[in-house]
Amino acid sequence: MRYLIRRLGFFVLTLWAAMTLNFFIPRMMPGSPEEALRQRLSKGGAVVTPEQLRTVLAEFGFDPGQNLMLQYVEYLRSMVTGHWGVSIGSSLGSPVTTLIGDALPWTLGLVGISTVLAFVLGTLIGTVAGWRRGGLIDGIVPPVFIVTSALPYFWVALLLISLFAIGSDPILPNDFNYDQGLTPAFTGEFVWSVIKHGILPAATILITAVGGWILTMRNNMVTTLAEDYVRMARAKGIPGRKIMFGYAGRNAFLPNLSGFAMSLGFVISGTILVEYVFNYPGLGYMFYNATVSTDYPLLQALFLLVTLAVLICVLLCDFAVFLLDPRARTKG
Amino acid sequence: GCGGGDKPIGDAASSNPSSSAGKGGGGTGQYKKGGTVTIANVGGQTWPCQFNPFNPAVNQVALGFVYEPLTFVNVLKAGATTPMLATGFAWSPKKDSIVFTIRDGVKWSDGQPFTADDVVYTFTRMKEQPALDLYSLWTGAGLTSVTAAGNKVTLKFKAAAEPYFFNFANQVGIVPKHIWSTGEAASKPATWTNTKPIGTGPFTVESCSGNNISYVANGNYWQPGKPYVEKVQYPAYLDNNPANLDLASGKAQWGGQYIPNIDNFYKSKSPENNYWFPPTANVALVPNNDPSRPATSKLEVRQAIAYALDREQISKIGESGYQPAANQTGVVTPTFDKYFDKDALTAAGYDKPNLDKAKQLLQTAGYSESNPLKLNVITVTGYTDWDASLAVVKQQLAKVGIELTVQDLQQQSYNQKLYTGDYDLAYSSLSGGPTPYYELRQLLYSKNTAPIGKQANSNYSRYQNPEVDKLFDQYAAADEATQVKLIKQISSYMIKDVPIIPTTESVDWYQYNTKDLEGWPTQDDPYAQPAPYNIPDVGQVLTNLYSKSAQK
Amino acid sequence: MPDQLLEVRDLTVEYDTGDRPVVAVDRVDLDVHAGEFVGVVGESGCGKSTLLFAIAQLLSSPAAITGGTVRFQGQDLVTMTEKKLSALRWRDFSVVMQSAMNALNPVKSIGAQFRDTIRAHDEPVADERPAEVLRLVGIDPIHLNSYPHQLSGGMRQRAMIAMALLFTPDLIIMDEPTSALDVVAQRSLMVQIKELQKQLGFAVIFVTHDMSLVSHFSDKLVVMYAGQVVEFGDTRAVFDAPQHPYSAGLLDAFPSIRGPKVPLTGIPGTPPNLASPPPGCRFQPRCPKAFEDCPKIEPELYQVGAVQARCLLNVKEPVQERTS
Amino acid sequence: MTSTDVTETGVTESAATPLLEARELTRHFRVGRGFGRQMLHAVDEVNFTIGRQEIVALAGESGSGKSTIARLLAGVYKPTSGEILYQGRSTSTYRSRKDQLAYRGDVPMVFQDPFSSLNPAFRVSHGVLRSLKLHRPELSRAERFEEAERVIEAVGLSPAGDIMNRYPYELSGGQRQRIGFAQALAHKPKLILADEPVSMLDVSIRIGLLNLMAELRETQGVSFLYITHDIASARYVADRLMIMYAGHVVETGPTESVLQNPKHPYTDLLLGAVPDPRAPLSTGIEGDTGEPPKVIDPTPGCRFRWRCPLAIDRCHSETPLLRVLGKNHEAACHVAEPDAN
Amino acid sequence: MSAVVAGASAPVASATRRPRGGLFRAILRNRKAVVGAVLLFLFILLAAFPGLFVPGAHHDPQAIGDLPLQKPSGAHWLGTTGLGQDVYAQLIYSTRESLVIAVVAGLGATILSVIIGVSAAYLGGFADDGLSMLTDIFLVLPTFPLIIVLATYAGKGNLTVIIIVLILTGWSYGARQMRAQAMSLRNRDFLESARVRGERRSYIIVVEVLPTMISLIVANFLGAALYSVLTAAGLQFLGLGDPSSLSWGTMLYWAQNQGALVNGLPAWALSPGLAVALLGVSFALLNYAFDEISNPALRPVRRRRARSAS
Ligand SMILES: Nc1ncnc2c1ncn2[C@@H]1O[C@H](COP(=O)(O)OP(=O)(O)OP(=O)(O)O)[C@@H](O)[C@H]1O
Ligand SMILES: Nc1ncnc2c1ncn2[C@@H]1O[C@H](COP(=O)(O)OP(=O)(O)OP(=O)(O)O)[C@@H](O)[C@H]1O
Ligand SMILES: [Mg+2]
Ligand SMILES: [Mg+2]
Repeated sequence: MRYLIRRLGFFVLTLWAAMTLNFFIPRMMPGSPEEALRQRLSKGGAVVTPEQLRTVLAEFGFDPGQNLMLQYVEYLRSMVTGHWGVSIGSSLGSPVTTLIGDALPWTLGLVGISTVLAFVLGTLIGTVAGWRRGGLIDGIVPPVFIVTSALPYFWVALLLISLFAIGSDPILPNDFNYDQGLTPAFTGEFVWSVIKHGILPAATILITAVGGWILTMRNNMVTTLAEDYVRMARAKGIPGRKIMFGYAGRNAFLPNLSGFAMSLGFVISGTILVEYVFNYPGLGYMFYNATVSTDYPLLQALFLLVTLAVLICVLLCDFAVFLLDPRARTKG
Repeated sequence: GCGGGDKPIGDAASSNPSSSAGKGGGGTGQYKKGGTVTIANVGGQTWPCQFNPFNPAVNQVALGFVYEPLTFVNVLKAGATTPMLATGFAWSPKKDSIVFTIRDGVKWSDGQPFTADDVVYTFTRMKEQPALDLYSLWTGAGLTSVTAAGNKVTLKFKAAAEPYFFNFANQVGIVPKHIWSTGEAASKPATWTNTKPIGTGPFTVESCSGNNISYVANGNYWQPGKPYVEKVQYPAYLDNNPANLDLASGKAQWGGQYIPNIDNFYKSKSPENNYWFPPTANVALVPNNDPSRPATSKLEVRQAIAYALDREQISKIGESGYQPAANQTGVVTPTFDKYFDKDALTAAGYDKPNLDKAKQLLQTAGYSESNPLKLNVITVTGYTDWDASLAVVKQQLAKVGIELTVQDLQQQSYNQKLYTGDYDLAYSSLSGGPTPYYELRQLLYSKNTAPIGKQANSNYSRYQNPEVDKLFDQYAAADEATQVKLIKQISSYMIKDVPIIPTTESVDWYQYNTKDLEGWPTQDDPYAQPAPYNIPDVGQVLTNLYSKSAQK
Repeated sequence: MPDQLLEVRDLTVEYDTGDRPVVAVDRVDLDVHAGEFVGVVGESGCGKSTLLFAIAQLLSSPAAITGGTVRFQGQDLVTMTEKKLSALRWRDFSVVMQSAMNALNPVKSIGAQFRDTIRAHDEPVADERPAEVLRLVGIDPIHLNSYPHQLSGGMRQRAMIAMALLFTPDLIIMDEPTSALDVVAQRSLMVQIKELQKQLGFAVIFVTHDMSLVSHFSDKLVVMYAGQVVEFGDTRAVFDAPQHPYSAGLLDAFPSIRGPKVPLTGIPGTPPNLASPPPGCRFQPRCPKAFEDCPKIEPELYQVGAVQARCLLNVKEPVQERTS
Repeated sequence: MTSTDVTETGVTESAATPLLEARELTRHFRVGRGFGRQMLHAVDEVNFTIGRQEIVALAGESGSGKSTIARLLAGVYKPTSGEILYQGRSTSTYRSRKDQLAYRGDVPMVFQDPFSSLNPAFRVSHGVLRSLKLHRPELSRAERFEEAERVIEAVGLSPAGDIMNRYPYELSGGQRQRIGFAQALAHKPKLILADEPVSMLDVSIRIGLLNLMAELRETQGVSFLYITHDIASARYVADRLMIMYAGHVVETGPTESVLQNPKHPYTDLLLGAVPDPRAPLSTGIEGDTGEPPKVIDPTPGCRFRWRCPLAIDRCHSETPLLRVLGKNHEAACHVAEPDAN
Repeated sequence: MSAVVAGASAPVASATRRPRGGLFRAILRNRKAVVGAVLLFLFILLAAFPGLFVPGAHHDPQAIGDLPLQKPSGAHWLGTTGLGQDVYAQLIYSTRESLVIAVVAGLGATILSVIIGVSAAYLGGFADDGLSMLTDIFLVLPTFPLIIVLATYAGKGNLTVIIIVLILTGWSYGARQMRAQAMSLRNRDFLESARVRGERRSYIIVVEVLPTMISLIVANFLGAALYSVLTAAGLQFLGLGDPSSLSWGTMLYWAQNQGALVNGLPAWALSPGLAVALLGVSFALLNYAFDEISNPALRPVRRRRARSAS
């Protein structure tokens, strides 16, 4: 119970800190939505005065003249109540919830799946490598994945593009989430298109993320295998596979689980770059765009969402550890 | 047939919308219908699927396609007009009131008839909802009333308002009263999303997703037989590279893209790939004329820079020749040749670089080799061509002993500095208009400036000269010949005071593919600004395009 | 069933450390008869645990058996396949580890660990067997649902011993099962082990560094020093008349709480590094009775009366080559 | 349990003030945070003295509070209540750093684990030199080195010059433990607190260190508080023996007296459990599993009563105090009989 | 990324064991460490003397040439940029800034981790609660978005800003580890010994504690440097750095901007990324090797035939 309250306190505090940072940082810095908008308008040849722009922005719910503290309080309230307002950036006027709602499934589908996949795969490979200490896999795994875990996301993306998606008739598309001509529907053509467009970004995330998991899992595994209870399990004649997963693997996995949640922040950073390189219209791309166009409402909502996602994941992993590890259960 | 304009301003050469392709005839059913055009123009975002013509972020996909203006004004032909929803217009002698004759027989795409009431409603809403009045017609231009009488609509102004014609006749899309007077459209017109737009334009929105907007020909369109192409695809591009690739491969036929190494990357890929970059405004070194800046407020320094520049070289190396060299008069050529005073330019010696003169001027200003002039120029991060141009400028200025430091800034920081006057030199460009008046007024009119520290509207150089202001003031009510004279007079101040130092001319980035489609605007037939991001010009192009395969 | 339960010959174990291998167990011979209690004593790092793991085939890299045989019930465990070993393990011999905290899987309940063991063998086992063996060692079977960390140290050790008794094996190998316990608890556990052994008749190999601990419990005593067996014989015989100076020194290092207070000397110096053992007799640098031959000749195990000792002072008759 | 007459009866017998005296020394630890806060009574109202040039052994089972007493004396923990009198003066009156340093110089500590009591990042001389610098600031740098060599040799490590410059991992456990003694010796201490200084060492080396302690007492005149759970080694070196159980001192007296004639049933149990190859196997308390109690928020009564074969009703309600039961021999037990003589 | 690699840090007991003069030898004996160290040394050399590695004609890597977008050739080993600059020269001259970012940001973040982690462990109580909470908050805050926001609005996107931002966002992971280790050290006997000796608290922290944490601190620095290299390159790649600066990330930004890949110039598009990757790899290898050195259990083993001779 006490444990629960502590975690909840942490949750709320972190959220508040994130929201506060997110509110003040953009406002402390030069540049404003008016200028961003003004810049964009001049491309179409229109000359719009700053006053007029303020009028337009005010109509969309952004009033820069207001007292900062009032804005802050207003902001906190609307964030919590889910009134996230409308975009004042390049999607001027679109409700932030709609924008996010459109992008979210793509990010969840692409990034969510490939991140979890990377984690699961990495953990499995790491388990096997650690188990077969000194074997063929273990000989290859550490050096190879030290290298992949140090590769920049965007570089892997570029490499994949230049290998598979360059030329007049590329093997795989390197851009967008599905072919532009298609209308979203549950047709074979559409699904195939979505998959084709997802392969390269997903591969990028997999390649760069899986290494870290393999290495940590392998190392945890090696440490765990030296534990007496693994030797004991062998002494008891328990079959190898069962020891590998049930005894060594499970115990080596526990510290990884909390690591997974904590590293989600890193994963999200990779996402932004991957979505940017592949022009994948997900949350990461949207985040970049919102930043560049000073889109406060969108930026704030995205930041909140991302923080929330990480926090919820941390809580879930805490909970999982709680379930899997009886020691944690009694400690709480 | 469609009548011509009553009193076109400027060169009235073309007044019939369908004759603009220059292929003669009244245009009725001239071409068979069919074909699709795909536009490649990077928006940097997925489509929000809104078509509110008053929302400046989305009006590029609404105006010209679905919504039309009263009159089309062609920037490339010095403001030649083409009647659209108004068959004609007439100014009062003092040019403080204008009467539009509203076209008969036009139907909204939902079948309702279009009337003068719709026009009055559109302008009245802009008064009631200032957020809709993007061009400040009621507050800035001095519009006082909009009334209808039969098929005549009268706009009354406080003072002569001819310079605003471009805005209210050309840039305002007319919306249907029967839609916009109910529901959310009525209560929150500025933010209304308008996902299924009803307009008079050649196309209607068939479907829209984040990835693509698909337009189909409007069956009720008032220009008989038009549009010839049946479909327009407008995919969302988040980045230049895929858009450029699609253009090169012919997957998209109409581009508004900056393509590096275009001949190699685009043109060489197919003989049917074409481009044309018509100049419309100046790219310039903007010196800060404010006395608080010791160097750039000195005339000699500004002159020295102007003399030191070899604009042809800047154009060739910095802009790969895509953007032609500009001249010190500030009049964009060849687009506005009529207003260009070549003799004055030559007389002042600005027609070619003059390093000796520049050095001499610098000496007069008190600079020498031991005390070299050090200047800082701000530019925007990511504008590669500007960086290249400035690298050339830097080399050229170094030859006369000016040390130039280039400072790349994020867009926002750049704007902040530019608007508030926190710079020595800025590399900058502004948008033009149907005559040089529009750009020069932005650059030089004292009402467009502000004290250092306050945001200026457009006169960032802080140039203030009552005589120049007077010339601008006379322009509005003047007749055409006087207007030409006035602009030449104004450009003489450009030569004399060097408030701005134009380097190259900014252009419309425009690529077109002629494999299946014809009717494109070209250098020989510049019937509209050709890049797809120009509104409402995009409508002109779309009504002129036709598919070759459909003609068989 | 032959009387000779376990026969270890020339068992050698090396740790691969990168440069020079550490010979942690050096040509060790050991015999255990059914129902016998064999104590193995020696200082920390002399290779006791390594020996046990080598016998039970539980070594993992970098350690490996590089020579010798381990015959259990007539079969050589060293060359046996992992599969056949699995069948033997726990059913015929089981192992109790030094620290029960680490030897019990912390994330599984005691009951689950019993179940895992039962499932790994196709031995018919009654459902109440786990409860039965727990009761045997004096733990309430209610703790089948407990996790290791919920038990006290003594209880964990007992649970381990209960687990080792699951299939009533012939041999239980114990690696310092009481060293983490308090003296009182230690004694109580020792008494219990001894009682169970009497009751159930299994043989025990009991490793400890505390010589006095096994004095009352073991039938045979093996004294190890630096990877080698230095003295072997009946416990009482070794205690009464130690033949190796090291055993003698060890006995001398124990103060007593009864009897006259005598000044003790202990053994000066420190045990050798197994990666580079001293030449000749390994105890020679610390030996109070060393003479000039000691650094030159490597002694073997010599029969001295009732015991065998690895000391050149005893060179009377070399130990007979035993046939297996 | 607030009476103070124990102190009077306990101490007044020695005429001179003892070197160190603990009065009603108590230390509680908070366990758990927030709502579930409980008090663990690690040491409860303990009284004892340590004389000059005396070795006092403190024995008892794990968790009975032995180390806590050592830490209280060393000033690592502050007492929850009670006081420590050093040469008649309460340590709580030390205000200045000088006073505190002086006390720390007089009462150093030797730690249980020779593997973690030396900083692995420094040469083994580091601790000795620092001690000298802190407690004998009058020495010059060279003198400090000389002095360090001297004490290192004094604990039987030679050549000192070589040993000094090694890193801890280059020494064996016994050598490290000697360095620990050298550190304590460096500043001419009066009392060394030795917390299980030999328990981590092999039997063959142990005796050497015990002998060293005895020798230091003889030659340098230092007193020892020797903490151990090995009664046999306590008998080997100590003059006096204190037995602790669950935070209480349950029996104290001259070593031989306690061993020959234990008064407290716990002492009895403890002695019975000590393995001794030279003696026949004794019988302990039948069915005792040796589980030590945790002393969390205790109620009054004898803390041994759950395991005690002799427990009577009174043991459950009243905490027994130390009573004099023989010559200098005290025990805290309601049922223990005084000596006949 | 870095977090994951650094996560495999050694248990305290072995981490604090410092072989005398042996660290260097230990590195020499570890193949991963050797590869990592050689790579790093090479980069340091490039950063210190870029001129030595560039043919004379291209000593000014920013010089605009008249042959833009050239494919690799004898004159331009890796081709030219959209402004005709020599890609190879840019690549070499960019080493300095990338390395400086890695080292300075890595150092800064490590110092901050040490200060916060160790003081949290040492001060205990409320200070610990507060600092730990702060650490946890920074740990779960999605830092990269935060960096983007910071870097975008902090104006010029210059080096100092990027480094400060990297430090501010990069310390939390290390601080957590430092705190954990300092906590485990807190009651080690040698510290208690120092306390009993009468040392002051500050002396204990600085002189007794920090040296024993060296191995963790080094590992942390390597991890933080790796993180900084990758993050800085990512930022610059997004155009949030100073685009006129010479660094690999900026090169990538220009390559992307001018369509290097679609223009058939993979050498330009990929080589700066490869450089970033190699620098990252050198840090990662060293970091991992460091783990192996301080935790021998992780070292690779030859799998010997268990029953070879019998
Ligand atoms: N992984 C290893 N690598 C190298 N040497 C090792 C390894 N493990 C153990 N050794 C060495 O093998 C020898 C025997 O170790 P073992 O654990 O068998 O000793 P032990 O007698 O059981 O000691 P203890 O009483 O401390 O348990 C020791 O000298 C030790 O240094
Ligand atoms: N810092 C502390 N915080 C909380 N509890 C403590 C602390 N130090 C000691 N204790 C508790 O106080 C009791 C006495 O501990 P102490 O270390 O004094 O026992 P000990 O007699 O030295 O045991 P051992 O023989 O195992 O060393 C134990 O229950 C212990 O858990
Ligand atoms: Mg062992
Ligand atoms: Mg203790």
